[in-house]
Amino acid sequence: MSIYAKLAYTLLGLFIVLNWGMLMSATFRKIVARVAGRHGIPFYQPWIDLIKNAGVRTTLSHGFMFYLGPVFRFTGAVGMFLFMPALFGSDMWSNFSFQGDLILLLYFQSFGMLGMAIGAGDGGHPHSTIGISRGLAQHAAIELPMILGVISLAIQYHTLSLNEIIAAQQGGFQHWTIFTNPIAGITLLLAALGAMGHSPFNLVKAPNEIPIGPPTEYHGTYLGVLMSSGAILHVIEAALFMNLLFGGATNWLEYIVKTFLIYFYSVFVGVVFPRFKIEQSVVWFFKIPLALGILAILIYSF
Amino acid sequence: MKEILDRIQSKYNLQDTSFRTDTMAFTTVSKELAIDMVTYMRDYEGFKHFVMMSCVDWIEDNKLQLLYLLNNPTKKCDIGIKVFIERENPSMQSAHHLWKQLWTYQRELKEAFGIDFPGSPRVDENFVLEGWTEKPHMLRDFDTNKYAEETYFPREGRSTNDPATYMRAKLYPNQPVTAKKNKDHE
Amino acid sequence: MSKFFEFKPDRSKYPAMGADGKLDIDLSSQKYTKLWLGPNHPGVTGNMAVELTLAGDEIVEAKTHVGYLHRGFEKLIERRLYVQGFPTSIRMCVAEPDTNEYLIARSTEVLSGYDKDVPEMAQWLRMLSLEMARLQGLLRGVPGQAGTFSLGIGVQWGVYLRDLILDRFEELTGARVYHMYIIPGGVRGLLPDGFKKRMEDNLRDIDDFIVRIRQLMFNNAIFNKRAKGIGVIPKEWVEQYGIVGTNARASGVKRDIRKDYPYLHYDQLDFDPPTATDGDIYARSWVRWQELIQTVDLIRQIMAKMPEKGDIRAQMPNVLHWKIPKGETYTRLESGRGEYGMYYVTDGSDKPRRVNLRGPSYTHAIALLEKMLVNTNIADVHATMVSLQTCPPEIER
Amino acid sequence: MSELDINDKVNEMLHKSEHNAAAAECFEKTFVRPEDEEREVIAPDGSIIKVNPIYDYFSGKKPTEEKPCGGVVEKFLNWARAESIWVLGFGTGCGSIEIPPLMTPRFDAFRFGVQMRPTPRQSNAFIISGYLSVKTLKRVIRSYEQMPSPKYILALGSCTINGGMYYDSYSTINRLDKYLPVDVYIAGCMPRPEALLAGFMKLKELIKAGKAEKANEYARNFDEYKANQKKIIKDWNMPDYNW
Repeated sequence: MSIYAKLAYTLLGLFIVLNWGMLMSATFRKIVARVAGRHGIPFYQPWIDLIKNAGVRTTLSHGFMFYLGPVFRFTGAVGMFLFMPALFGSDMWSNFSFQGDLILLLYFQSFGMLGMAIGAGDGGHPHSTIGISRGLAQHAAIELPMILGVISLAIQYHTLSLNEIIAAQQGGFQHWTIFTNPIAGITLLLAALGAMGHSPFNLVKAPNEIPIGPPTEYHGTYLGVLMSSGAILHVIEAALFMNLLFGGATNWLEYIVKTFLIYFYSVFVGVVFPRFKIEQSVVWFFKIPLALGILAILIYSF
Repeated sequence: MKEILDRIQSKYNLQDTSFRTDTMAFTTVSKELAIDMVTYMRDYEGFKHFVMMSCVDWIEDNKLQLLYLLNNPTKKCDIGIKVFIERENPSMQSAHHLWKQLWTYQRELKEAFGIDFPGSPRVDENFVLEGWTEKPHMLRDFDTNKYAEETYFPREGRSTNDPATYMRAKLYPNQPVTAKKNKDHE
Repeated sequence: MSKFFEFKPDRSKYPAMGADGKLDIDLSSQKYTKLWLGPNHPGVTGNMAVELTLAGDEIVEAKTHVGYLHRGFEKLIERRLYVQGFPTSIRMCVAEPDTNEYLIARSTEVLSGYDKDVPEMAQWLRMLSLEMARLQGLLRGVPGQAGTFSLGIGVQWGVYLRDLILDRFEELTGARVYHMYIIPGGVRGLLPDGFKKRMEDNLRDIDDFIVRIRQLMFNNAIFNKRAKGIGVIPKEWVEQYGIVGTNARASGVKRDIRKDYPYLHYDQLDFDPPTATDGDIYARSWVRWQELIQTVDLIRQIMAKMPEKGDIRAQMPNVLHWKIPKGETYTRLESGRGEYGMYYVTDGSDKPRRVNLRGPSYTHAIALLEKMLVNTNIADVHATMVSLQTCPPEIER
Repeated sequence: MSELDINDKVNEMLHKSEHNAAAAECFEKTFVRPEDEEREVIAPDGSIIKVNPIYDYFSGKKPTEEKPCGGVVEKFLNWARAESIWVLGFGTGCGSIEIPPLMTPRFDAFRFGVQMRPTPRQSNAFIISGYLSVKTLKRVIRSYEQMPSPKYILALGSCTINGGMYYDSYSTINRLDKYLPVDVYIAGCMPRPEALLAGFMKLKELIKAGKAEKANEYARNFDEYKANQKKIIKDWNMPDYNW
């Protein structure tokens, strides 16, 4: 397949993922509303919000880096999509995945957060800076068990290629990593709670402490970019854990169902738990997930 | 309640003692002895709960009346200690060392009545108003209606009626106004 | 093991105490951040502001700013007839307006000598209305504490049930929020037909809600973690700061105006105010949760004990020419937030000389809050404020 | 546009206040709090920085009219704006007690695309919930001016229409429309959540018809509004326009 065709398919996949992410965030808010006993927003609300944000007339800047915050965030989201195989075994939908793409993915996961830190810091609002310092502290805490879990999988499958990890899990659900390597699986699922950023780990945007944190100053088109990269990230984070633990997907239906379930596992936890404080959140990741992560490595090392 | 007041009657030279109920009394004490008496009531008579501090403007007598309302949580009785101070350049000894919330009341009274409490923390800061240039707003001779009409923009068409005549006209339109007129609402 | 993981912030870098006892905070040194929480901040209770000085996200100094809701009620009432001042004054605190109605009505009755004339039926209806007001306040306040930790579902359920109580208020008084039901001399109307049955239905819903909120809040590990040991009011502060109501009861001081200075017919009801000893946010929300149970019980008791029929209003003079002889009084009641009182002075004319409201938040939200916030985390500000039941309109009137 | 151009433009925007002589002149007459005074501070690295908080934090730039682009595009955008109203979560008065019922199961304004946002930068509707004291009005003006255009104001209760019950109060304003442009008035004391919903429906109608251009009206009559605001806000310790 020529590189142009591949690019076209990748962009089409990005479009699918973007829309699926928006639908998923609408569904998320719908579910929260239903738990509360409300009717909730219409399912098409995120698209309208996006158009509305594009139609905002006033645009102002706080400096050059202020522009780059949303751009970096979006790059992080798109980069994660580009280098992760969307569907396994499909030449068209394998995107630009390559040997050792797992390392790059983990890097891209931090990339958006770092970009946001620079941009939001330029916004100059104290809420942004407090939110960013919380976000980076928590991100470091999440990253540790996550990388330990990933290393455990790398030791188990003797590879750092996501494609080969998925390939090793084919042939029925009993081959999924969550069953073959449950300790690493649980570590990664606990880290997933933090990576998804829902309550109890939503302290970056904590609406009644530091109202919505880093994006406080972002409006209009900037916010639209942030919203769409958020939607992509929702799907991509879920897809990463799907590929690592649940055998990947071989068609779009499977992709949608599996990402949905993984995403909503974090949503349902979030609905019934309040928010941690930053020191509690960091300590939480340093306890059970970290211990499990080390155990997962030790088991496969010997 | 009565026996407490009898006991301290001569000590503080109390005047105009009146009982609202058996457990609530209001009494007047001179400006010099007031804080002394409040301290005494707190330390020796068990009036440990500070209920409120207030001020009334008796413009006719050219006096401001401060009130310290104390409550005894064990005997369940209240005493209101009233102090009359001059209306010009009013000033009063600060009592912020007795209860930790008392400076708030003093700060409010400074703004609302212009009473100075030397030494009270943050007494000169704004409390509820910002950039207020008129005279203290709770004094009787500050006319809020006049101020509002001059400062803000009243909407055209808003009318004010005297309630008595308006109600009479609405309820009994055909009845002529009789001789029994009210003197206050003319 | 868990002690090992606990972060102990290094407070040595925090401001030194100067010779005059004030903190030495040099904002230009760039070590501190000035942060205003409010008035435009979703986490602040109502329209008020807390000015924080932060070192990192630890608070080194807090100042409360009020006055954003100042309307000058006390001035306005001085230039209105007694009856005209009535609808004005009940807007002094929006969270439980009925308490203002009772205070004004009771003060004028006492000063004009009509307090013995208020009929039996009116007394019971006043009690019912006051307890319903407390119930609607608690339905917002109890889950509101979980809402401060971003557990918003309880708030949604609670506000829905509060709406049902407001419906009953609408039946009883014709208005949703500002009822003007308790008037000098009695109340404005009898119970409508079938009111007790519909009320009982709502109370049964609320019983169900009480159980659910217990599971949601007090059985929740993270709620316990965030609420325990935060915002502690030691017992000795209760005298020093004049703390009242549930905040005092959560610190182990049993203070309830309904028990200590019984008004209306509270001495005929069977209840015991709940207390706790810890004095932290958890204790305060626990006391408030038990008060929710108790209020539901009290409404049931009132509906069972109240007479079926009777006069609801005493014969009062013509309100347009009503003059009250010179006098002064202090009237108090137990609102959902604590002792709520009014100092009322008359001078023999047809308008009051001075009306001064004593709201519990006056001490809780300024002197106490400023003291409690120091050395806490910025994440706890909202929770502390809500747990003190701060209500700004009663501070600034 | 190259990177340098953008930098220049940004710098120009940041320092525009220095050129605005009119704003500076007006500012000199007014009261300055000690913490807002111009001063020199020593940075952690030992260098000396000049700080002028009022000009560093705000802009002295006048708002300009931002014309709707017109045609089908504008109609489409107006439809999106009407279906997605983001309300600033600023309870300015006692009417804000009816906002929680509006957002909860009984009335649930989320169905109609009404959502709350905590920061003025991201909201485009402002509910003035009842009486406005002068102290709050100052904050409301700042929040309103920070909101990106197009923006709308819903004024609740009789207090915003003619002062209502507080017509003679020294602390509350009588007519809101003298200080800020109001799109929809919702009468009542206090308006029920149903009335609020009806107000939102009216606002939607106005937006879809392209009649909710009050932000431009504010920019057009800026001097008049500013004069009215300054008449009652005595300690005007901010520049005329703060984005």
